[in-house]
Amino acid sequence: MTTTAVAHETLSTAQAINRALHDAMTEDPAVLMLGEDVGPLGGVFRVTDGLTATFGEDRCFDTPLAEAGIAGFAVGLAMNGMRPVVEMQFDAFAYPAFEQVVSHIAKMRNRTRGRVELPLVIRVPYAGGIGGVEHHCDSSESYYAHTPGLHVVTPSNPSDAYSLLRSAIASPDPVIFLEPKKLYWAKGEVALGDRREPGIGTAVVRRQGTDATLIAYGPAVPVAMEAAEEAAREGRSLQVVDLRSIVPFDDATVCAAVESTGRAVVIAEAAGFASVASEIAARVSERCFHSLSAPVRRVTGFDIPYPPPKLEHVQLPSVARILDAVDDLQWEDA
Amino acid sequence: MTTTAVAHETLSTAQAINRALHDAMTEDPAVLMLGEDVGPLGGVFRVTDGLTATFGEDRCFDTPLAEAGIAGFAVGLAMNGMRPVVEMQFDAFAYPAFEQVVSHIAKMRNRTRGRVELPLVIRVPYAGGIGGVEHHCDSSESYYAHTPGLHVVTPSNPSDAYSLLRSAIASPDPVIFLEPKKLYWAKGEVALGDRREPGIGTAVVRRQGTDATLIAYGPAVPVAMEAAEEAAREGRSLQVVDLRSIVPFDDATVCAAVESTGRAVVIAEAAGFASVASEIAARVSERCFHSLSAPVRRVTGFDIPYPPPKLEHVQLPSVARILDAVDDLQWEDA
Amino acid sequence: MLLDPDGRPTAAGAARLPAGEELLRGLAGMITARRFNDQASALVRQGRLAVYPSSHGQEGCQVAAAQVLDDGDWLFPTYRDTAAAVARGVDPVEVLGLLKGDWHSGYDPYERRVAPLTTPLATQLPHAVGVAHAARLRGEGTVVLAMCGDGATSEGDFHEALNFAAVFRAPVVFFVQNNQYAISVPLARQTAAPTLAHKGVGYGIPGEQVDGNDLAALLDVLSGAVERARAGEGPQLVEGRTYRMQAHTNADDATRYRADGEVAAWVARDPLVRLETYLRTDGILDDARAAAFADAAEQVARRTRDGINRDVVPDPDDLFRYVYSEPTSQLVEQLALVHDELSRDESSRDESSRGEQSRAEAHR
Amino acid sequence: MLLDPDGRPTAAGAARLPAGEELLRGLAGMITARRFNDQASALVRQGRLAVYPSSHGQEGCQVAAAQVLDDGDWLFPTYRDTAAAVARGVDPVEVLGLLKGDWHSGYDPYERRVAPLTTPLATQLPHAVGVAHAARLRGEGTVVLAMCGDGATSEGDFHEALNFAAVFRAPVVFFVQNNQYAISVPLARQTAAPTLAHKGVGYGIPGEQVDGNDLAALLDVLSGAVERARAGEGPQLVEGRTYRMQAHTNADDATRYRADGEVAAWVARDPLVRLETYLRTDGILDDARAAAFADAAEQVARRTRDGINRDVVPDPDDLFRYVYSEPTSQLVEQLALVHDELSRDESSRDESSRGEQSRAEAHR
Ligand SMILES: Cc1ncc(C[n+]2csc(CCOP(=O)(O)OP(=O)(O)O)c2C)c(N)n1
Ligand SMILES: Cc1ncc(C[n+]2csc(CCOP(=O)(O)OP(=O)(O)O)c2C)c(N)n1
Ligand SMILES: [Mg+2]
Ligand SMILES: [Mg+2]
Repeated sequence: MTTTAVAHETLSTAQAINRALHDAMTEDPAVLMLGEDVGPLGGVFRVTDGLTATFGEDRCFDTPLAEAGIAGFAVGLAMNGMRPVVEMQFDAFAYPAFEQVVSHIAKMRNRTRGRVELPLVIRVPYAGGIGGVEHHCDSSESYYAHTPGLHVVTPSNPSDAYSLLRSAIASPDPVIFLEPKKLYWAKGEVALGDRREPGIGTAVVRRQGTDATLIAYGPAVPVAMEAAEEAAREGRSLQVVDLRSIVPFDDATVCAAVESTGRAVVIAEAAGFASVASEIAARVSERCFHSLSAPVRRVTGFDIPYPPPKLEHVQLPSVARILDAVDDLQWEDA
Repeated sequence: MTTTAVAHETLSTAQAINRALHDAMTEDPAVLMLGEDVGPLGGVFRVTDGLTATFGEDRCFDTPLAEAGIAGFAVGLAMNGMRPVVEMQFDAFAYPAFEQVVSHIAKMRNRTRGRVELPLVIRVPYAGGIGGVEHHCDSSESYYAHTPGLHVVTPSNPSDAYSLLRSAIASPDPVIFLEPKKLYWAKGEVALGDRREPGIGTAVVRRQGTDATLIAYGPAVPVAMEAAEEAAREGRSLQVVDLRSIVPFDDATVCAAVESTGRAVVIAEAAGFASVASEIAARVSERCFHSLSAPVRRVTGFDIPYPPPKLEHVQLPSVARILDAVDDLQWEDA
Repeated sequence: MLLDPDGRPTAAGAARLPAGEELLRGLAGMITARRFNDQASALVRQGRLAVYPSSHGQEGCQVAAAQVLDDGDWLFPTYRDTAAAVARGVDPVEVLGLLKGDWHSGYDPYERRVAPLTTPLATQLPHAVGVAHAARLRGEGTVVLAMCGDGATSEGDFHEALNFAAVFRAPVVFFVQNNQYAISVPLARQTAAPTLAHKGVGYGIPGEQVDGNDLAALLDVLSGAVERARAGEGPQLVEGRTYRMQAHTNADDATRYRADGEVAAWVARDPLVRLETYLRTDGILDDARAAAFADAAEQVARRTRDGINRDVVPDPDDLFRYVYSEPTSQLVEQLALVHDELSRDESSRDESSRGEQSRAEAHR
Repeated sequence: MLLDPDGRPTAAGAARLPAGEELLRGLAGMITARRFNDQASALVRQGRLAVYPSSHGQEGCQVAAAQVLDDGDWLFPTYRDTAAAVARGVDPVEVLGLLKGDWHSGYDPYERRVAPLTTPLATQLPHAVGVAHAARLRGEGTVVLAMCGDGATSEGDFHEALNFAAVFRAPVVFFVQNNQYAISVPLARQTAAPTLAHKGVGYGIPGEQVDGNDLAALLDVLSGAVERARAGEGPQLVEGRTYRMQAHTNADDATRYRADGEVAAWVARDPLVRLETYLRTDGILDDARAAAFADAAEQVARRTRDGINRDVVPDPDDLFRYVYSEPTSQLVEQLALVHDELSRDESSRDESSRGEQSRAEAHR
C-alpha cells in the first residue's frame, strides 16, 4: 500500500474534472474517455484537453455522432473489462441515449443478479446561466434521479468535482455525473491525488445557520450561499446544505439540518414539477413534520421550456427569489 | 350545430379507447392512427381493432419499427394539418422517442410563439399488474410530467378513458395519454358521442370520506377505492381523489379534499423518488400545511427496477400498504 | 443456397458443403432446438411460462449462430434466440428464466459468453460492438456475433451500431434473422431495400444474404464472416432469410395478418427436413445416429420441463439486493418496510382480526 | 461536376449546364449568402449575436437548396442553414432570432414554408417526412427538402427518417451537406462508407453525390431529385461535397484539429469564384450586373445589421404565453410570482432599503 502525497492546487471546475480524468486514467488502464469531440479538440468545454495527447487515441477518443450508440457502446466496453467515461456534449443531447440509460445502464446489474456490473460514468454538462441557445441549458437531473439503478451526483465546486468524479469512476455502478456548466470556470482550491472523499452519497452543510435551512445542489449552491450572506446582512442566519449526491440521498444530513432550524427552502434550477426539488420538499415535509414551523418552500425553475438567453434570468433561482421565499416562512408565528 | 344523442354502453377500457378513436376519426378526417401493429392486427392490446378496416390504410396504419421515427413523423404530420394519434406498444418502448418528445413535441409551440401547434396524442400503455416481463411494466409518467409543454393524463375507468381521449385528440396541444394496462379489461358504463367532459385538467372526488384523503391516479385508483372500502369496514372514512390529469394539475380539487380531512396518502405505482407522487406530496404539504394533522404519506413503487412477474405484487401499492400508511397518520394525536 | 429445398446439393453446394460431421452436429442441434421450442410452447399452454416467442422454423439460424463461434467469442441474442443460447451450451432452464418470470434473466452471461436475451429491439447491437472493441483493445481474438430481427433493422440503434462497428473496425458479425415479420408487420412495410444485406453498403460493411433454412449455407456464410472479422477485416453483415412458422408469441393471433397458404409454403422449406434428407440420401446419417439425436433432444426437453416445473419461491429481498453494489440508505429503509409488511402478512395468517386477512389477500 | 474548380465547363457541363438566368440567380444568391454569413460573424464579434455557425464556403449548397424549390414546397434547415432560409425569402433578421437570443426561433415557419432551424442533429428529418406524407395524403404536389450535415448522418434519426420516407414513398429530398467535419471530427471518423450517397442503398433510395462547390451541378442534381420526388418516385438522397471554411462557430478553435493547408486547398475551390469566373468568361455576367448583385447583398447585410442592432426588450410574459394554447393554472400562478418579483424590483429602484437593491441586482 502506497500513500499518495496530496497536492493542493487552485483549479477551475473544468480543470479539476480534467485532472480527475487524468489521474484515474493514469492509475487504471481500463479507464477510457469517449464522446463527441473529446479527442484532439478536448471537448467543447476543454474538459478532456490533453488526454488524447497523453494517453493515446485508444484511451481518449472521438466517436461517431450518435448518443444512443455512444451509451450502448459504453455498456459493451463496461461489460468487457473497461471503465468507460462518456461525455455527452450538452444536457439535451443526452436524450437520444435515454433508452440505453433507462433500459440497460440502470438495469443491467439487477437483471443479471449482479453478474454483469457496469462501472461506467456518463458526464453531462447541464443547467443554464451561460447564455446558451435552446437545448443547451436543460436541467435533466430529475429524469435520471427518478430512474432506479443510477447514481446521480453533481458538484458545486472544483474540489468536489475532483473527488466525486474519482469516486464515480471507481464505483462498480453506473454514475450520472452532472457538471454545472456555469461553474466550469469557477476556481477553487483542490486537493489532488488518490482522493475519493467526499464521495457519492454524502451531503454537506456548507454554511452554518440557525433560522432556516437552504437545500441546494450543483449550480444552485453558489446562489444559495450568496443569499445566505445577504440574509446575514439583513440579520437572518441561514444554513446551507449542498447535496452533492442526489442518488443516494443523504437523509441524515438533510433532516438534521432542517430539524435544527425548523424551516426550509429547496432550491433548484430545473422546472419544479415532479422534480428532485419535489422529492426533497416531500421528504423533508414528511420526515421533519413535527419540527417544521412553516411549509417547505421551493425556489425552482418555472414549468416552462428553458428560456432564450435574453430571458434566462427569469428562470434561474436568484438571491431575490430565495430571500422572498425565506421571508414567506411565516416568521410572524415564530 | 348538431346535438349528438349520447348513448350509454358497457365497455372495457380498451373498447372505450377504441370507440373514442373511432368516433374522433369519424368526425375529423385529419385524425390519423399510427404505430407498430396498429393496422390489421389492431394493436397488441386490440385497442385499434377494426380501425384500418373501417377507415382504410391511410387513416390507421403500421409504421416501420422505430419509435423516434414514429414520434418525429407524427410531428411532421401535425405540423401539416393532421391530428396524429400515436400508439407506443409499451411504456419502455417509448424511450427511444424521448428526444423527440422532450426536445420537439413539448417545445415546438413555445419555440415558434404559438405559430406551430402540434395537436398530437401519444398513447402509452403503461404500468404493471399484468405479469409482464421486463420493459413491459414501467410507470413512465414522471418523465413526461416533469417536461414542460406536455399535457399528461391517465384514466382510471372506461368512461374517463373515452372522454379524456376525445378531449386529448381535440386539444391543440400535445397530450401524453397513459393507459393503465391492467385496466384494459375492466368494464364500466360509458357515455358515448361528442363527449369531451370531464376533460383535461380536472380531478374528481371518487368517494367521499371524512377521516383522510387518498390521492391516486390511473391504475392506483381502483386499489385506493378498495382500500377505502376495507377501511370503512374497519370504521374509518376515507375520501378518494382521482387526478385523471397530472398536467395540468387540479390544485383546487386536491387541496379542498385534503383540507376537508386534514390527512393525506398519495398512491402511485411508479418508483417514488423524484416522481409525480413526490410532487403531489410536496404540493399538498406546502399548500395545506396548516390543515394537516399528520405528515403526508406516500405509498408508491420502491426505488427499484420493476420486478419480474413472480414478484410484482411486492412493488404494487396494495390495500394492505395503503391501510398501513393510513394507520400511520398519527391518529393518537387526534 | 448449398442445399435446395428438397435437400439436394446445388452447384455451389457441390463445391462448398461443410464436412459431414459439421452437418451432423448442426442437425443434432436443430433437432434439439426444435424439441426445445415445442417444449417451451407447451409449457406456456400449461401456464408454466409467462410467454414464449418461439423460433420454430428458424432453427437453422439458431444453431448456426452458435456453431460458428469459438468458446472465447460472444453471442448477443434477442428474446427469440433462446434456442441459440441453448445451442451454445447455456442451461435450457436458465435460458427460460426471463420467460418464466422468476427473474429478468436466468444465466451468468460470462459463463458461456452469451449476453442476456434482450427485449428492447436492436439495443443489444451497440453493446456487442463495445464488447468487441474492448477485446480488440486488449489484443484478444474475440469475435462477437450479434443477432436481431428484420423489424429491428428499422431502429436507430441498428444504424448506430453498424456505423460504430465500421468506424472502429470492430470484429462483429451482425446476423439478421429475416423471418418476414415484425409481429404483424411484413417486410415490405418495414423496408424498401432490395435486401436487408444491402444495409451494409451505407456503412462500408460487406453484406451477404443466405437462405436461412439451409444449415449448410448458413454454416458456410457465417463462418466465413466470423473468420473475416477475426482476421481484422472489420464487421460483417449477414441476412438469413427464414420464416417464423408460428405466431409471434402465444399471445399473438397470426391469422389476422397472414394467410395459411403462406405459412404452408414455408413449412415445406423446413430446415430440419432439408438437411436430414440430404444426410440420409448421402448416407451420412443412419437410423442409429438419428435415434441418438432424438434421444438427446428428448433429454433437453425433459430437463427443461423438470426445471421449469420446479417451483422456485422468489425472494423479495432479491429486488433490493442487486440494484446497486451496495444498497442505498433509501433501499435499506424500503426493504425494511417490505419485511414489516410480510411479517404483518404472517401474523394475519394466525389472527385474522381487523380485516388483516383481506389485507394480506390484497397484498398477495 | 459541371464546372471545374477553375470555372470551365466539364464534358457533362457542356450538355447539362442550367440556363444562364438560373446561374445568375444562383450567383446573386451566393453573393448575398456570403455577405450575410460574414455580416453575422461580425455581429458575433460585436457581441450582438450569442453565437453563429457560419456556412461560409457552403453558399453553393445553401442557395441551391432554396432555388430548386417551388413556393408550395418545404425546406427543413439545420442551425447552419441560415443562408438557405434567407435565400428562400425569410427575413434575415428573423432568421437570426435563435442566434441573437431574443427567442428560440424568429420567423413564422408557414410563411415561406421553412421549418425552424433545428439544433438537435437529424431530429428534423422525420418531421420532414411527416410533412411530406401529410401533403401526399391530401394529394398535394409538395416536395420537402430536408438538410443535414455529414455528422448528423450517424444519428439514429437519419436512419429512421430515410426508412420511413422510403416505405411511405414520401416526396422528400434529403440533402446532406458534407462539409468534411462535425465540429472537430473528420468524415473518416464518422463513417467508413465509400460516400454518404451510398447511404441510400440500404433504404432503396437513389443516392447521388455532387460537387457542393459547383452551383451549376447542384442545381442540376437537386432539381432532378426534386422533380423525381414530385413525380411520385419516392425519396431521394443527395450528398453535396463541400467544406466548412471557418470554425464550427465563433466558440470553436479549428486549429486544434485541422491544418491551414487543408483549408487553403478548399478556399481555392470557392463556389462563388468558380461560378463568377464561368459567367464572366462566357459573357453572361457583366460589371453592371455584378455591381447590382453586390448592392443587393449589401442591402441584406445592412438590413441584418440594423435589425440585429435594434434592441428588443424581451417580455418575460412570453415565457408563459406559448407553452400551451391555454396556460395551466400552474403557469398562471408562476407568472404571477414573476410579476410580483418584477414589481419588487421596480420598487427597490426607489427605496433601496433592506438589501433590496442587491436583490434586484442578483435578479437581473
Ligand atoms: C424498442 C422496442 N419497440 C417495440 C418492441 C415490441 N416488440 C417486441 S417484438 C417486436 C417485433 C420484432 O420484430 P423482429 O425484429 O423482426 O423480430 P422477430 O420478433 O420477428 O424475431 C416488437 C415490435 C420492443 N420489444 N422494443
Ligand atoms: C443530438 C445532438 N448531439 C450533439 C449536438 C452538438 N453538436 C452541434 S453541431 C455538431 C456537429 C454537427 O456536424 P454536422 O452534422 O456535420 O453539421 P455541421 O455542423 O458540419 O454543419 C454537434 C456534435 C447536437 N446539436 N445535437
Ligand atoms: Mg421478424
Ligand atoms: Mg459537417
